[in-house]
Amino acid sequence: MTETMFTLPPSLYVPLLDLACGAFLLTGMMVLWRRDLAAIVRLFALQGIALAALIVVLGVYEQDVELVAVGLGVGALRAGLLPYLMRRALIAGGAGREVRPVVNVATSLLVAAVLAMLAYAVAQPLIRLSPTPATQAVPIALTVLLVGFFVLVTRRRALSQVVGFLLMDNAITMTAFLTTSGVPLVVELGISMDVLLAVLVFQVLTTRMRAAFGGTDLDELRELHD
Amino acid sequence: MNLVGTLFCTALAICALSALAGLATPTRLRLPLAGLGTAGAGALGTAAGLAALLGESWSAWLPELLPLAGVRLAIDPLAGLFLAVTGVVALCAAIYGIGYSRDGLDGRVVQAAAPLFVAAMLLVPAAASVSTFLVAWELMAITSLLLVVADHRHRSAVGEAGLWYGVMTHLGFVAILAGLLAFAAGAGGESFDQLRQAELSPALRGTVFLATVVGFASKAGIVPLHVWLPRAHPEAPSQISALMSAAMVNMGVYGIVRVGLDLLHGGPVWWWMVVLIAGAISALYGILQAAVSADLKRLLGHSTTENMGLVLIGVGAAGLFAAWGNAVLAALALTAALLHVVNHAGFKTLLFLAAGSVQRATGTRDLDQLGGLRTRMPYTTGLFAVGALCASALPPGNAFVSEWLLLQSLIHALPTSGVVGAVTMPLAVGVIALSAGLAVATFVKAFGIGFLAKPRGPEAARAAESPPAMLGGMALAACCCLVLALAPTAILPVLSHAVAVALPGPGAVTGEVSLHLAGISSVISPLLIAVALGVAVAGTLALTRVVATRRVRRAARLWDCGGGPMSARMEYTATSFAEPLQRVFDNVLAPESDVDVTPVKESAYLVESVRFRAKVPDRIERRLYEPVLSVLTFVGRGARHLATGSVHRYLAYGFWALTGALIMLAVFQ
Amino acid sequence: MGAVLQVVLVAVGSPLLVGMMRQVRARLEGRAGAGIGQPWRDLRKLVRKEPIAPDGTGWVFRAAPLLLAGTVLVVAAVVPLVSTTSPLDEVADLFAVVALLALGSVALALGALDTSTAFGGMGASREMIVLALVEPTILLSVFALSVRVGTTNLGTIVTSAVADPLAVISPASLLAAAALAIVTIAETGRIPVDNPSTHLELTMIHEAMVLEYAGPDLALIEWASAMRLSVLLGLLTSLFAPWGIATGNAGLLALLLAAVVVIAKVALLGALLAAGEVFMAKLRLFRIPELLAGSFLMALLAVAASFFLA
Amino acid sequence: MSTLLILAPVGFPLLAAGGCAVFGWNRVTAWLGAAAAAGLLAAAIGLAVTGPGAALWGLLRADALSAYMLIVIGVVALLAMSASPAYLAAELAAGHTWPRAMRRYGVLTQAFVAAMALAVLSSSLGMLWVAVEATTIVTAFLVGHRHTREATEAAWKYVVICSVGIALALLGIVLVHYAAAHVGVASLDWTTLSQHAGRLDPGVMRIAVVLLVLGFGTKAGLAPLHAWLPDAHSQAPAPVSALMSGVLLSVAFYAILRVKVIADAALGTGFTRLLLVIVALASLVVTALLLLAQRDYKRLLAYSSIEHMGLIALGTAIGGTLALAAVLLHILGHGLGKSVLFLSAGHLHQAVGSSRIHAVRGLAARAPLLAGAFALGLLALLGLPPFSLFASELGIARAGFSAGLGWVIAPAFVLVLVIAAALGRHARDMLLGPASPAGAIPMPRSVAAALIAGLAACAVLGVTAGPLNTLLRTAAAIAGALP
Repeated sequence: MTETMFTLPPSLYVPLLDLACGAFLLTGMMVLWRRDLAAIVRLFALQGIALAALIVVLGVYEQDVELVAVGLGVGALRAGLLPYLMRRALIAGGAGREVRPVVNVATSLLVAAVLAMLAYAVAQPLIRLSPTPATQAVPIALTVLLVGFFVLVTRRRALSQVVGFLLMDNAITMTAFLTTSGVPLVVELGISMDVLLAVLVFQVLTTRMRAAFGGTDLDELRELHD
Repeated sequence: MNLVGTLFCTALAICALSALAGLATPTRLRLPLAGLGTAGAGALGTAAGLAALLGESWSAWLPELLPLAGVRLAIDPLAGLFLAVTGVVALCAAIYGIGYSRDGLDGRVVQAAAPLFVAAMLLVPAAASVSTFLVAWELMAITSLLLVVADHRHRSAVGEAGLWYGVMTHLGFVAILAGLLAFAAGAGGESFDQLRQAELSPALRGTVFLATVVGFASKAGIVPLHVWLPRAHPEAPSQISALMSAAMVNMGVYGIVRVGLDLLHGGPVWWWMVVLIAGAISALYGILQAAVSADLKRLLGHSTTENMGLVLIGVGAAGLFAAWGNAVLAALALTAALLHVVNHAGFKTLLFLAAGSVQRATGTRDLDQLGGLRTRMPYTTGLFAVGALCASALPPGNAFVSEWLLLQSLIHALPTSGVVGAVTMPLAVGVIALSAGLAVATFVKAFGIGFLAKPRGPEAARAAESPPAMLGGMALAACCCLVLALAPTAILPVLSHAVAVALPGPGAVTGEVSLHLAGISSVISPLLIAVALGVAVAGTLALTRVVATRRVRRAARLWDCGGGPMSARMEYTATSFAEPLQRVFDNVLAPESDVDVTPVKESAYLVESVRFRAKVPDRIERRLYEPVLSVLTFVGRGARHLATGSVHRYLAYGFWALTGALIMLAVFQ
Repeated sequence: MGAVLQVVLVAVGSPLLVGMMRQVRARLEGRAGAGIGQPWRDLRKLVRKEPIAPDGTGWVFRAAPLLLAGTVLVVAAVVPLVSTTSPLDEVADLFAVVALLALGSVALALGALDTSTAFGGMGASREMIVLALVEPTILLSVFALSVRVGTTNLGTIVTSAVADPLAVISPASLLAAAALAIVTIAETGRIPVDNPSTHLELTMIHEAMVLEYAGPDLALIEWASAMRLSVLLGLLTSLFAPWGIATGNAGLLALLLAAVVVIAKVALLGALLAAGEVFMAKLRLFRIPELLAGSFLMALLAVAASFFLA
Repeated sequence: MSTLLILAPVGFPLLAAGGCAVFGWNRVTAWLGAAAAAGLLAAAIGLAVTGPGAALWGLLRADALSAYMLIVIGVVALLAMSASPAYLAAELAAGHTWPRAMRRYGVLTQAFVAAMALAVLSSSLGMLWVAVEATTIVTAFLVGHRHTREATEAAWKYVVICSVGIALALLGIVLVHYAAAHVGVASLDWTTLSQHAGRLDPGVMRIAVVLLVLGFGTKAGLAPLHAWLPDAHSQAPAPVSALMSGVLLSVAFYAILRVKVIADAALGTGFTRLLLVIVALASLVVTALLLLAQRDYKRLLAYSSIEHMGLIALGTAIGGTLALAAVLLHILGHGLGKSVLFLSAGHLHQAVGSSRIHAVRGLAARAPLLAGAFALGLLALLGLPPFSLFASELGIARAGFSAGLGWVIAPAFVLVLVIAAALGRHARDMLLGPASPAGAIPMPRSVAAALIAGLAACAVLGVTAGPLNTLLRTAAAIAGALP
């Protein structure tokens, strides 16, 4: 069965891999830059596509049909279903903007640069363990993870936080595929289920929040304190 | 299981049953059942302790109890002494409690916790491993805490006292825990036998000693860890006050002797200097506070600090002498200290119980409102007088004997003790003397103002004598005091067995009627003093009978300077009695007074009313504890900014922690 | 034998000592004086009076004079005045003696408090403060004296002083003597601590306590106070000038001789004290602690001297 | 038999959840939860007796450690579920809930218990992660049960912070998998991993362990991502708070226990120890600071949970059979004590209508039983005998000093002292003093029984662990095993 697969020569594999990773990183960084929530959701969808493409490229290179299929599944979830759900939430609440983030955009981008350096430094042991083109892209995943966390810390709208969380999740998935072509299938399924459920929970809570607080500005959530 | 073991285990079992009775039986049965049970347990504990003092020892290993550690018990003569003391105090207090608890203290919690408290106090000296000791110690703390707050509905000071007590006792516990566990870790095992054989570095030994001394000193009410004592002991129900003040504080002394002298086999001079100086400061500070206190039970609480200070002077001196190689004097000093523990237990039980009777009869502990109880509560008055005599260390009281022994050991240390001793010993003697003198003044005040003269307040005028159970408990304690006062030679030989556990060697005090000391030619006979005094008084009485021809006493008015009959408001009060003393020591006590003058509306020069308030605050509390408390409050208020409710802030904690950890990982690869 | 002699001597002689001291004072002040026997005459008068029970007083009030006199009698029997041996050797301990005297003061203070008058309370309060402050001095002096002997037994201390007369003029001993002298003055209520003949409430201590006593009770107190004075003066002489005291199993003649010597010494000391009082004013109550602190310092120095200069 | 026993702990609650879903919340189904918990407990005891086993093609596996954790879940769930019917009845009476929400409560609590049981039974790190994340999702709606502003806010914070933490843990798992794959073990199975742990790449494992400890630590309520805990625990219905505080935290910590076995083999004991010590002390400091001037008694209890998780982390950092046995005993003791406290706090909240400390005065005079349960629970949590937390804290301290970690134990216990003082002060304010005129607070028999049973169990455990001793030692040996 393997011989029927289309083989990807390394000369093509590495640029494709790098392209997907670059797109992944760029979309992640763009989330920090854009303020329009709708645009942020779009960027997230694009990142999902980049992630799916990456997995497919890996799968094709390793001639692993299962991996290609997983890649398509991931794409469907992260570029299709999740953005769809978010867009629905967005429509329900009326489009909004990230008006005044806790840390402003310019600083955020500079912080992101620092985070990228940190991710690069931290990822060295991971690369050293098996220096392949795929693992060399791990710092990108870690950068996006940290950026996602940063979005969570600094963005005031509920939806932005959801996107931040999903950025982290994308980054983790990417790390998984870059390092070992993914975790065992049962676990991968479970993880995807959980992410989906988490987003649904977020959506329900956003609805309730809107009902209770009249908006989704997380700064309003200050009633429980010491 | 031998005699000691049987008695001890039966005592514990009876305590458990009494607690059960206190918890489960109806109110009417509860008091006699729990009270008599506790009394029985006290009697059995005494018997076990005495048997152990006479040489029979017992040990047990119960691995099934206390998960992860097991319980190890052993009773040697030293433990036996403290068992016996606790037992007697419990016996007196429990009998008294049957009568005393009838008014509002017959609740389930009090009646169930009291026997457990006694059981815990019996367990502490019997513990023979670090874990067992700590569990017994904490059981003692928690049961006593429950009892201290028993009366919380009526006085807001009770809750405050409970809080102070709880925190300070926990502080002490942490210190003991750290010390003993470091010891056990160094010794490679936690049973006391293993600790005895341990060979530790001097630094670790010093740390262990210092940590445990801090913990034990806090239980003994030693300055500056005494702040809880004058709050908790007075606010507890009186039989509990007696148990705490006469039995529980002893455990602090027991701990220092057990750890410092027995387990660590003594140590360098500086250890014992710490103990001695702490003891000296406590003795002076305690009695000064007592001397100016107008609250009867608070006064007794401060006096406990004083007496524990005296005991620690003895223990510290014993350690010093041992460090200097003078085994005979060391044994004498320790004998004096332990005898003082016993004596203090006797008279403090009596005094607290009597003070409880007064509180029950009058509803107040304020000496400024008391007086005139001599006619209304004759037995209580007589019993309190016995206690006060003993507490003021005058012959023929019992504390005189132990202080005499203590002074002998200090005085005769001088020729052998080098420069440190030459500086320390005279000061120690001065401290003991001054505290003895102030103790006399204090108890003259307590007895003279509280019981004699005329009632100063309406409550005191309505007082009535206590029920028989209470009188019985007090009388028992008074009998113990008298025996100790007149025949200390009866218990000194067995006491030397306890001393030998900590400082091996022959007994320091011998004699059947008079006390002969090893190596010192001083000698005294308390019995003879009493007899001589009795003969002299009888002789004088006979003489006056013979000489004075007119026998019938005529009632006469008091000398009122011709100004009309005297009223209670003209009497000297406890505050006025202590005022000169307060003036003499005002540098130490720093009394505060506050005068409010309200002028008449029309003129600023005409006074309508003057309000005067005077207070002697605890200076150590003010200087040492209040700053700490206010810092903590400030920090606590400020710390609220950690939890402002902002989800961004909360996430940022994690973000910084993650990046920080990652940076660390990147730097230290 | 010696003890009985001492008790008789003290019991009979003390009022005479007081009378003698008053006479010395009177003469120095240019008065004729009432004569040495006056205190005895006063006692006789008081004894014949009717006993009084002031309102609201009770057994404490009545027992106090008895206890006061009892303690002094015991002390008189055991301190070495005439002889260093006492049948009550187990009581003849310096601490015990001091404590017994304190017990007498306590009894009187309680008796005073029992009267419920302000005078009584005031006197008791002041007496107790003096007592408390005197205690350290006494015990430290005892310390200084006993260090060289190795015991606090009075007989032994005095015997060793007799055996080694030069030790008496050592710095330790002199300092201790000075300290004890001040203490004696304080304990016996003499000027400058207290004025035995005042009835001004601002100043009095002892007299305030006994204000409600009358008749035989008062007689007992006066007698006991006089005995206290002579016992303390006697003790002072025995400790620091023990010459002539009978040691060991002395015969009757030696005892009588010793009695004559002690009477002379005490009379001399009393006369000196009385003479001193003439030239001195009573201290303010709150200056007394300063005096006692001074004596404490001397006692402490005595102990230090006994160690460092030994 | 073994398979059935392993499936039962997950199956019983799921059946109960189904029952609630189908029949709604009524007088019979209200007790289904308690029955399921009892079944779970019985199965757990069965597992403890029969020894290790596996089911579902090795996806689920039970050893002594899992069995012990199942017992903890069973016991606390039993307490919480027996108090549930009365709690919900009172909520319904007060208009805070409605039948649909009650049905949802019934379903979700049972799903919650099932997820926890699944977490401790899963044989691999991945499954464990899935189960733990599932608990977050299920409990999110339980925290938001009341639909008020506060409840929604608490739920949001809970989900966001826990999801982030758990995501970090996921990255850690990915890295472990990477390291394992590199030595030819493409599996996340515990036993396989620990067999090969010695060969895992230390550089990768270090990052992985940091992420796993931070991540699972979040869910376990350890600093620095602890802040969700006071909000969530104070807003959730009392029985859910009891479950969350009493077992959910421990179940999350169970993951750290499992990870530590592998980490110690791969990195030596020093690394994880340092990490856990820092986290533990940070948690204790946070608790001490925030309890000093605390104003809300439910948050007070929540912070106390952070404290205890800190102590548990400290014990785990020490390692060794004694410390780990103490940690396990502490988990059970804390579960019992904390559920008693949350149940009584819930009852108090229903009676008083406020969770402010100053709203409660003179409780001991007003409601002796409730105040007694509250006070004894607090004493238990302060680590006083006869309650089992004394024995476990003592064990931790003993092991710490023996391991040369006295310099950590001593400051930790000073912090515990500060915490005790703060708790004592608040307890004094609430419990002591004259009775307020508001009158007595009636207590349903089922709640009273749950409170007394919990306290009694905690006390008995402190006196003697009895048959649990062997299980504790075996489980501790598994958690402290070095290959």
